[in-house]
Parts: sequence; structure tokens; C-alpha cells
Amino acid sequence: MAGNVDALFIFLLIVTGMVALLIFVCLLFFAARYRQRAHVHAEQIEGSTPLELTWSIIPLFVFLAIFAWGAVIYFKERTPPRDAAEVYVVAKQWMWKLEHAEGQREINELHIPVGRDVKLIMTSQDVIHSFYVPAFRIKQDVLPGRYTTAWFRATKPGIYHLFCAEYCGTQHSGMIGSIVVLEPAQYEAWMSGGSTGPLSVTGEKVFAELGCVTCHRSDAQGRGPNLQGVFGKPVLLQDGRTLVADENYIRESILDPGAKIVNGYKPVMPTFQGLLSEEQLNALVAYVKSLSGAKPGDGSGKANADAAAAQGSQVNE
Amino acid sequence: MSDSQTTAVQAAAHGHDPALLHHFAEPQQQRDAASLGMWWFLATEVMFFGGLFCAYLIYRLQHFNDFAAASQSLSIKLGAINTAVLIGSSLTVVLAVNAAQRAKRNLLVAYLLLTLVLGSTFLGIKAVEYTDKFKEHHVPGPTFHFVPERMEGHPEQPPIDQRHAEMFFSLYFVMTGLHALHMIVGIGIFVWLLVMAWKGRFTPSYNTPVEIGGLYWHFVDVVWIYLFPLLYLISRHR
Amino acid sequence: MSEHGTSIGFYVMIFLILLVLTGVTVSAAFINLGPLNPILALGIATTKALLVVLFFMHVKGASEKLVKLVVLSAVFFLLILLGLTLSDYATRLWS
Amino acid sequence: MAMPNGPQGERENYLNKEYGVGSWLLTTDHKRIALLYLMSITFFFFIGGFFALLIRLELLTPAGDLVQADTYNKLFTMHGMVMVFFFLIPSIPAVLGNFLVPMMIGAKDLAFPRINLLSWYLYIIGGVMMLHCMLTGGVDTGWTFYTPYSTAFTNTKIVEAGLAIFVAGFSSILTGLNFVVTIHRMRAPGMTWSRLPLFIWAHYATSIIQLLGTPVVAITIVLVAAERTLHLGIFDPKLGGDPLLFQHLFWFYSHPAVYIMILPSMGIVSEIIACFSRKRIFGYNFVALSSIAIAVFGFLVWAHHLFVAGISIYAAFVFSLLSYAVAVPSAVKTFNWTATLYKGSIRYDAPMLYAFGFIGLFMMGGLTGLFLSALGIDVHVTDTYFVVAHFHYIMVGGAVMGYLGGMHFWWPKISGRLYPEGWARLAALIVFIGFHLTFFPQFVLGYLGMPRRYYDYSHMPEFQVLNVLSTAGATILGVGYLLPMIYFLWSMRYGKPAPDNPWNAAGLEWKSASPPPTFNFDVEPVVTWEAYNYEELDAPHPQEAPVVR
Ligand code: HEA
Ligand code: HEA
Ligand code: HEC
Ligand code: CUA
Ligand SMILES: [Cu+2]
Repeated sequence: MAGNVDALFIFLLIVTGMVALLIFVCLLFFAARYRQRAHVHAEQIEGSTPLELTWSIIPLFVFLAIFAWGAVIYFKERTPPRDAAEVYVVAKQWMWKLEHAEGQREINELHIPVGRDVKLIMTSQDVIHSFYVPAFRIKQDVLPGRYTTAWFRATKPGIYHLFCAEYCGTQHSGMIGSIVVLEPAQYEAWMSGGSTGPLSVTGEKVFAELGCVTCHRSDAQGRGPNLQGVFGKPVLLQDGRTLVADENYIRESILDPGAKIVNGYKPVMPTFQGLLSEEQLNALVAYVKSLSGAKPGDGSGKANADAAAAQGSQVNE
Repeated sequence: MSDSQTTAVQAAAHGHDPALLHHFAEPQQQRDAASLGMWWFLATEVMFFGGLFCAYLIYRLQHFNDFAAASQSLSIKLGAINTAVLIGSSLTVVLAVNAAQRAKRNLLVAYLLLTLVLGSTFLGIKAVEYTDKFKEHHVPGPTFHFVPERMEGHPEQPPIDQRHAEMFFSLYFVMTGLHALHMIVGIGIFVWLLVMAWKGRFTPSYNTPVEIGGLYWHFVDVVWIYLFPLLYLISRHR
Repeated sequence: MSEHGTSIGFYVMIFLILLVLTGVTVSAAFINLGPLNPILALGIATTKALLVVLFFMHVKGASEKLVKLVVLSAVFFLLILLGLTLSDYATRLWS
Repeated sequence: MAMPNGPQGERENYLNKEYGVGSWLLTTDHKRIALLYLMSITFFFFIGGFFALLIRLELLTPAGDLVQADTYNKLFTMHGMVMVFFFLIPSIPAVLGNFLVPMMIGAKDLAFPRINLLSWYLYIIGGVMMLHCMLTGGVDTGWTFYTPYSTAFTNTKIVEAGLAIFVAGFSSILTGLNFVVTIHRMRAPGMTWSRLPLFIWAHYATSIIQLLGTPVVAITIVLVAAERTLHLGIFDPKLGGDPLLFQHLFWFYSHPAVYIMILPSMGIVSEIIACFSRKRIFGYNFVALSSIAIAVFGFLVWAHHLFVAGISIYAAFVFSLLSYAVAVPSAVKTFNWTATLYKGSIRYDAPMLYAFGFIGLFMMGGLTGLFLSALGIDVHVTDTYFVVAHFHYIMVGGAVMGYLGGMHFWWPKISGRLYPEGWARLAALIVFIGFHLTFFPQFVLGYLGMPRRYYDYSHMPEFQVLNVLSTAGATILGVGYLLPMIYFLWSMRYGKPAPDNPWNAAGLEWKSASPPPTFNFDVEPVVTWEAYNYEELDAPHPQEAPVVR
């Protein structure tokens, strides 16, 4: 990603630099050539429509090109690859709480293996923050009350700055941390310590404790829909709309079940608004996602990391 | 006020045709300026309410069920009556402008009075509605509590997210409150117009205040014309 | 300022139409028309607003285009505000 | 502000017609109101500049050692709010616009003189509220008021600051209202739309934004205040709201507002360039209409401030694309100014130097705007010093340069005195150099990743060098801004009396005396020439007006 952004940036520097140069040169040349002299009068020129059109239309096309290029990069930045390792991020004044799908928890530090796509599923406990890693050229605001996502792939081991980029109060400038990019072997060593078990397993426990299982059963007998394979698939709603179940949809289904009713079911699910911490919610979401099969978080992360490392890391930073 | 300046009011006090303000060339120019000024001001007002309409639009689409349920608790009867009252007042206003143009002083006074009566009626009914909401604990705040009325034939309404119902009432109060504030300002203007009319200040050649005061009143009416269906008439068929 | 449409009867007629439209919009709200309900309600509201603006506020007979331009630009920028904001919310679930 | 008493028999003008505080505080003369505004916005500029200096001092070292974190947060918040709402938005329209709009179109006054005075009082009320707010604790949200921080978390004086801006906003609306009506209704006979000075076109476009944009931010502030005090759930997600909606509503105004700040400056620059190259502006129609186009397109791009805020990617595409649309009319203007110089007869008095400075700095600011509206790049540089540099280039480099240029250009008309030309050129140079030194390093800082609104960067000491440069520049810049202030004041007493038309300029305002009489013109003007008839003016004829240098 970094490479793409820099390429566009350099392209823009060149294009705008050339335009600026052109104008500066004209300005200075005219300024010198046509300075006031005795008995020489300015030549009145009305204007020229062809010229006006030229210098509106050419910039317009240049702009369109810049737009298109920028949009392509953005689209990539905003669509995480499907098999990325997942990290749940909870921001609060003034710290980052990160939890790997495998269950490791960290504060203000994120360890990741080199060459592996990492997807961040982020929410905030209080105000808006913004997850910013300049070296990876990624930034995404982290909002209370919903998920936002971002992704990146680190291509060189090292320690990188993590900043909070959205002003969030007194210690905004202290809400910083680091991304520690490790070689696969080191990473594995790091991973082996301190896990409380995969997030989806925690989620499964919560699912049972809160009684979700009473309605959402793995057969078709429950009062609620069977959640197997729901995530990532289109859901037909009672009002006729169809939408793809993403993290935000799962989240909303738990917190405000009345908002979108699944077709064919009665709106009997109670709201869990105010009953769950962000961490529990994340675990539930991770669990529901794990029901949709080959997702990371069931421990396959390590394997993938190895595979990626085996491919060798392309350096694009 | 610098002494070089003669205001319309002072000029009128001298008993002759209200003087032209010093910086205008002719009365027509002064009239056109005033009316254009009012129109642009109303455009500003459109955007002022526009921000609220925007918030309302977004939330109503996002939380349709909750908004619909909350809307059921508003009284259509009172809302409709108020709509009629306000439309009626628009009629009396336009008749007042007409009377002013034709120099019918008594008629003008009568219409202005009628407008004031109708405007006050509107506010009175609004006050009744507010009181009802207050009694029902539908006013946002710590005491807020909302139980949706279950409509017949639809035993299974989706559960209501209290926060979104509360949000509906927040918007309801802000929007109707701001509208009512405009009504109160309008009533102030019309009381002033009434006094002026009573004193016979308006002539066929000088009635701009009635005219632009009227524009303002109609605008407030138009806002209500949208508020009524938006707030009161969501999915009544349930 | 306008020259035509100034008869009292005309104003009363507009008033009556407005009343009838109010009645229609109330009763329409009780019939299930699906997604047409809000469209109808807003359509009627717009008709009413137009009647008030055109005839009570005399935009119809205004001697100048300018006033119409002011009204149109207010409506235009209002629609920009609503429309472009909506364009965000309406497409959030697309991806 | 009393002018020195001229020699006996000095002709009556708007300054010496009446004396005494009352004659100023109750005046409805647009020229006197312009001076009232001049004093008030200058006051707020120095307040805002003072905060800027403290910001720069704090950033001199990486550690947060000069002030506390909370204090710093208040500093940049108050700096932004004061500079935007109490300095730059009112600056050119309320001072030069107020003074010149009626004069340029040949009117005796604005259409609603009392509303004009009211608008100044509203500004003062808002300003006093802002000062009171600052003195009793201030606000720490950033000038953008983002929710839910502003509604539910900070314990600073949001409501008071909000109301101050609300009141100042109405002052701005009333100024715009007055201009639009004046331009439509008060033009002198013969002053057709195609004869209007470009300054007027720019102010017309500005006024439209003020009229249609400001009310939206006003109502948004009301909602924030309501949410904060009454706990109405509107933007706070805990209460079921959506904080992004606030951002939409805020930027619906605040993006167009940046054009409120730049358009009048563009108007000034058009006047200056025409006058000092003795030429009709190249492509008058395009320059005039591009002002309107900027105003209209300016309303379509606001969500480019929200690219990483969590909006839909499709909306981001639309807003990015539209942002480029608004750059086209700006490009047209830039090219036309340049082309105007071609085959001109150019002089380099101070106003022209400022105009050159404007073009250069505005262009650099504008071109970096293109970086920001490129989606992929904005993700990286948003909320970093890159953005800070971008907008200072346009607002300080562009708008303030233009404003100073205009002040120099019309100072003889306003005060009836000439300013010292040498000092003025020096000041222009100092501002130009100081400016680059202050803000160019910030582009680099931004791309390296330094986030804005950081008071402490001790974990990133690598950023220090560039910050030191920036602070040094700010000091120079401060000197550059103090100079004009000093010599303008000096010239009011000691400056040479100005002739009626020291620049031999074409505008109608120069046909009046310097300083003008109360109703601007002794004889009601009838316009028979185009805005920039320099050809006729410069045609050799017996008594050419003396060119003053
Ligand atoms: C007077 C003020 C002003 C002006 C005029 C502008 C003008 C522009 N601005 Fe700027 N902007 C601000 C003030 C201003 N801005 C402020 C205050 C902020 C930050 C607010 C905050 O967050 O606190 C901001 C932030 C900002 C952002 C958001 C950044 C972020 O937070 O992520 C963006 C993104 O698109 C942007 C874009 C633009 C563009 C495209 C223009 C265009 O209008 C520029 C057009 C001009 C030109 C392009 C130059 C001349 C053209 C040529 C010479 C043409 C030839 C060129 C080619 C052919 C390449 N601005
Ligand atoms: C018109 C608008 C305007 C103007 C003119 C300026 C002028 C300046 N600004 Fe600012 N600025 C903003 C609008 C403006 N700014 C905005 C909107 C923000 C964003 C706020 C936010 O994040 O919410 C910002 C933020 C901002 C920051 C970023 C803070 C941060 O993110 O942490 C910085 C940092 O360098 C800065 C610096 C400066 C400097 C050095 C000047 C200089 O040009 C100032 C020069 C003037 C002087 C130096 C005054 C001279 C006076 C004296 C020397 C006398 C001394 C005073 C007394 C005795 C009382 N500004
Ligand atoms: C009283 C029964 C009940 C309980 C308890 C319950 N649900 Fe549900 N749930 C339902 C019903 C019925 C639906 C379908 C209707 C709807 O969308 O509201 C549903 C829908 C859902 C959906 C959307 C499924 C889809 O197919 O799109 C998710 C996700 C979900 N529930 C998760 C949970 C979780 C997590 C819990 C526990 C914290 C829970 N539910 C507890 C009844 C229940
Ligand atoms: Cu968290 Cu800034
Ligand atoms: Cu912008």
C-alpha cells in the first residue's frame, strides 16, 4: 500500500510542480518583460474563449486522472482481503486495546508477522479516535457504537509508530503505540504466550451464558435463525431488502434487533443494549463469524503466516 | 441613529407619506429592496430548518420502526386541526395584504386581528400537545418512557429501541419548538403591524411591512405543511 | 404586488383546496400503500407548499424572475444537503 | 480613530463630518461601520496570532514543557475559532466589502444601513461572548466541535463558545443579505452586470454562501448545545445517534465557508492586477462567473473532510470527484490573472507585491488541496500537518495576503492618507519569507506522519528540526504582520494626504473624494464605461492624474 500511495504522491508532485513552475515562470517573465516603461502602454486584450476552454478542460482531465488513481488506491485500502488475520481493536481515552483472533491481548502494542495481511475490526468505547500507522500509510477513524475496518500488510520487520490521529481530548498526543513486525519464527514464539484461548471460543462461552443458544440452535428448530454460515452471506430482510451480513450487521442484530428483521422470523429477540462490554461483543461477533467456516481465528492464523512467509515477502514499503 | 437619517417610522409620524430612506432613489427601489431582502432571508430560513430536516430524514430512514412507533403516539386530530388553523391564518394574511393594497384600513385591522387569533390558537393547541407529551413521559430526559401502542392485527411489533424513540421525540420537540418560536416572532411582528394599521400608517403606496410580514408568515406556514406529515403521519395504517 | 389573482374569491378557493389536501393526506396515511405512503405524503405537502408559495406569496405573479430564482436556489441547496448526505447513508451497506 | 483636523476648510468627508463616540457607535454609514469592523477584526487577529505564537513555542521542543496538555488543546481550539469565525470570515467582506461595495456600484449606502450596524453589534456580542469564554476557561474541542467529544466528554465551555459562533454567524448572514440586495437593487444607472468590478462579483458569490451555508452550522450548533444541556439524543451514539451526521452538517457549512474566506481575496487580487498592469482583466466573463461557480460547486464537496471518518466508500468517490470540479474554476482564475500580465504595463507598488504573493501562495495551497482530495493520499495525510500546511497556505498565504493587499490598495481612499511605500514593500517581503519558513516544513512533517493537535511529540524526536524551522518562521511572520499595523497607524497622522485617485485606477470608488463624503458621491454617478477601461484612462491627454509612488 505504501508504495502505491507514494507513487501517486510523486506523480502529483510532478504534475502540480510542473503546473506551478509554468505559472511561476510566466509570472516572473511577464513581470520582468512588461514592467512599466515611459510611453509604452498596456495592450488591451479582451480574452480568448478557446484559451479559456483549453485551460479549463486540460486541468479537468488531469484532475480526472488523479481522481481515478486515488480512488483505486482507496478502494483497495477499504476492502480487506478475505483471508486476513483479524485483530479486534477497542479504543478508549487514551489507549489502544488490541485483541488477536487467537486470543492474545495487547495494549498500545501490536505484534504481527511480516508479510501477512492483517485486518483490524475497530470500535471505540467513548469518543472518536483514529488508528494511524504512517509507515503503512493507513488511517481509519474509530467510532463509538459501530465497527470500522482497516487492513495492511507489513513487509519489513521493525517497530513502527502507531498514532491516534483524531483529536480525542487531553492526552490525544499520548495515545500512541507501536506496531511490532516480527519474522514468522519470532512471531510464533511470541504467540505461544499469554493467550486466553481464541476469541471465538470466548465468544461461544458468552453465547451460551447469555442464552443466545436457546433461540439460535444449530438445527432449524430455534425461534431465531440458525447462525451457521450467516456471516458474509446475503440476508433477506422482512421489508424486502437484502444485505450482506458483515461485522456491523451482526453487531446491530445484537444491540438493536428490531432495526432489521430477518425474513420469516418474528421480532422476538430481546435487545442486549447496555448488557455487553465491547470485548464481549467482539467475542460474540468473532464467534458468529467462526460459524461461517474457514475463517481465521480458529488457530489457522499461524499456518497462514508461515505460508505467507514461505512465499517470501515482496518489499513494497 | 445619526440625525441625518430619517426612518420610515419617524417620517410616518409627521403625517405625510412615509419618507423614502435617504439612500434610495425612489420608493419603488426601496420596496424592491425590502422584498428581495425578505426573500433571501427566507432562503436562509429554509437552510436553517434544512439542517433539522436532514437529521430527521437520516434517522427516520435508519430507525424506521422506532420512529413509526413513536409517531403513533402523536395526536393526528390535534395536528390536523392545527394544520387547518395555520392554513386559515395564511388566508387571513393574504387578505390583509390585499386590504392594505386597497387602503381598506378597517378590513386590514380585522384581518390582522384574525391572523393573530388563529396564530395564538395554533400555539394554544401546541401547548396542549406538549402538556400531553409531558404527562405521558414522552419528553426526552431522565423521566422518558415510551411504550408503543400495539396496533390491532399487528400483535408482533418489533421491539422498540427506547433510545431511538427518544430521538424521535427529541427531533419532534426541536423541530416543532423552533417552528413555534417562529410563530411567536411572527405574532410579535403582526402585533406591530396591527398597531401601525390601527394608526392608519399604511397606504396603497406604502404597505411594504404588511407585505413582507406576510411573506414571513406564509413561510412559517409552509414549514408546518411539511412538519405535519413528516412527524404525525408515519405508517398510520399499522 | 401582483396584478392578477387578487380577488378574494380566488384566495378562498386556494384555501379550500389546501384544506381538502390536508384531509386527503390524513386519510391516505391510514391506507397501506407500502413505500408509496411517504411519497404520497410528501407529494401532497409539496403541492400545498407550492400553492402557498405561488399564490399566497405571489411568486406566480411576481414581476421579476429574481424572486423565483431565490426560491429555486433555496430549494436546490436544500436538496443538495439532503441528497448528498443521503448518498452516504444509502450506500454504506453496499460493500 | 479620529482623523487629524485638516487645515481650515478641509472638505467635509465621512470621517470629519461628526465627532464623538456616539457618532461612531450609532452610525449607519457603511464606511464608518467598515472602520468599526476593521478595529474589531484586527483586535481578534492579534488575539488569534498570540495563540499561534504560543502553539509554535510549545512545539519548539518535542516534550510538552511550556504549557499543559489541556492548555495546548485550548490554544489551538481558540486559535482556530478566533481566526476563522472572528477574523477571516468577517475580514474582507465586513471591512473592505462594507466600505467598497456601495462605492463601487455607485450607491449612497448599503440597502439596509441599520441592519448593517446591527450586524456589527451582533459580531461584537459574539466576540465578547468568545472572549468571556476564553477568559473563563475556554474550549478544547478543536474548532470542529466533533461529537461525541463535544457533547458528552469535555467539560469545557462548549455551549458558550457555540452561542458566540451562532451570534457571529447571524452577523455574517446579515452582511451577506445586505450585499446581495445592494448589488441587485442599488446599482447606479448604467452599472450593468457586465460592468461590475470583479470585486463585486466575488462578494456576490461570497454572500450567497453566507446566506445558504451559515444557517446550517447555526442549527447544528443549536443541536450540539441541546444535546449537551438537555441530553437530547441526536449525535451521541450512546443515546442512539450518529456522530457522522454531525460531521456532515458541520462541513456542509464549513467547506463552503473556506470559499467565504478566499473569494473576496480573489476579488481584491483581480482589482489590483488590473490596475497595476494597466489592463482589462483577461477573460472578464470567465473570472466573474468562476466566482459563482466556486460558490455553487463549493456546496457539493464537503465530505472530502470525512474520507477516513467512516462514510461509505461510494460517497467518498462522489465527493472526491466533485472536489476536483471545484478546482477547475480556481484554475481558470489563476490562469487568467497570469494572462492579464501579458503585454501589460506593470508597476510594483506594495499592493501588487501582495497580489503576486497571493497568487503564488494560493496556488501552492490549492494544489496541495488536490493531494488531499485524492482519496488514496488523503487517507495517509488527513489529520496530519500536511492538512495544517494546506489550509494555512490558502488562508494565511492566500486570503490574508489578499486582504493586506486590499488594505494597502484602498488605504488612501479609506484614510485619505498615503502609507509609506518602502516600508510596505519590506513588510510584503517579510511576510512572504516568514510564511514559507513557517508552513513549508509542515508539508514535510505531515507526509512524514506527524499528526495535528499533538502538543507532545517526545516519542518522535525526529520531527523536531522541522518544527524549529516552523517556529522561527512564525516569529518572522509576526513581525511582518506588526509592521503594516504600525505604519498604517502612523500614516493616519503623518502620512501625506492622498489624492482622490492615487493609482489612477478605473473603479468608480476612485471617482469620489479621498476620504469620501458621507453619501459617497457629490453627484449621483452615471456609469458609461466598463469596469477596467484602462485604455481610455492611459490614453495620453493633457492633465493625466499624477502617479504617486
Ligand atoms: C480559504 C480556505 C480554503 C480553500 C480555498 C481551500 C481549497 C481547497 N481545499 Fe482545503 N481546507 C481548508 C481551507 C481551504 N481549502 C481548511 C481550513 C481545511 C482543514 C479544516 C480542518 O480540518 O481543520 C481544509 C482541508 C481540506 C481537505 C480535507 C483534508 C483532510 O482533513 O483530510 C481537502 C480534501 O479534499 C481539501 C481540498 C481542497 C481543494 C481541492 C481546494 C480547492 O478549492 C483548491 C483549488 C485551487 C487550485 C487547484 C490551485 C489553482 C489551480 C491551478 C493552478 C490549476 C492547474 C492545476 C493542474 C492542472 C494540476 N481541503
Ligand atoms: C484565518 C485563519 C488562520 C490564521 C490567520 C492562522 C495563523 C497562524 N497559524 Fe493557524 N490555524 C487555523 C487558522 C489560522 N491560523 C485553524 C483553523 C487551525 C486548526 C485549529 C484546530 O485544529 O482546531 C489552525 C491551527 C494551527 C496550528 C496547528 C496546531 C495543532 O494542530 O496542534 C499551527 C501550528 O503551527 C498554527 C500556526 C499558525 C501560525 C504560526 C499562524 C501565523 O500566521 C500567525 C501570525 C500572526 C502573529 C504571529 C500575530 C502577530 C502579533 C504579535 C507578534 C503580537 C503579540 C500578541 C500580543 C501582544 C497579544 N495554526
Ligand atoms: C428470544 C430469542 C432470541 C435470543 C435470546 C437471541 N436471539 Fe438472535 N435472533 C432471534 C430472532 C427471532 C432473530 C431473527 C429476527 C431478527 O432479525 O430480529 C434473531 C436474529 C439474530 C441475528 C441475525 C441473524 C441473521 O440470520 O441475519 C444474529 C446475528 C443474532 N440473532 C445473534 C444473537 C446473539 C449473539 C444472541 C445472544 C447474545 C441472540 N441472538 C439472542 C431470537 C433470539
Ligand atoms: Cu484518541 Cu486521539
Ligand atoms: Cu473542504
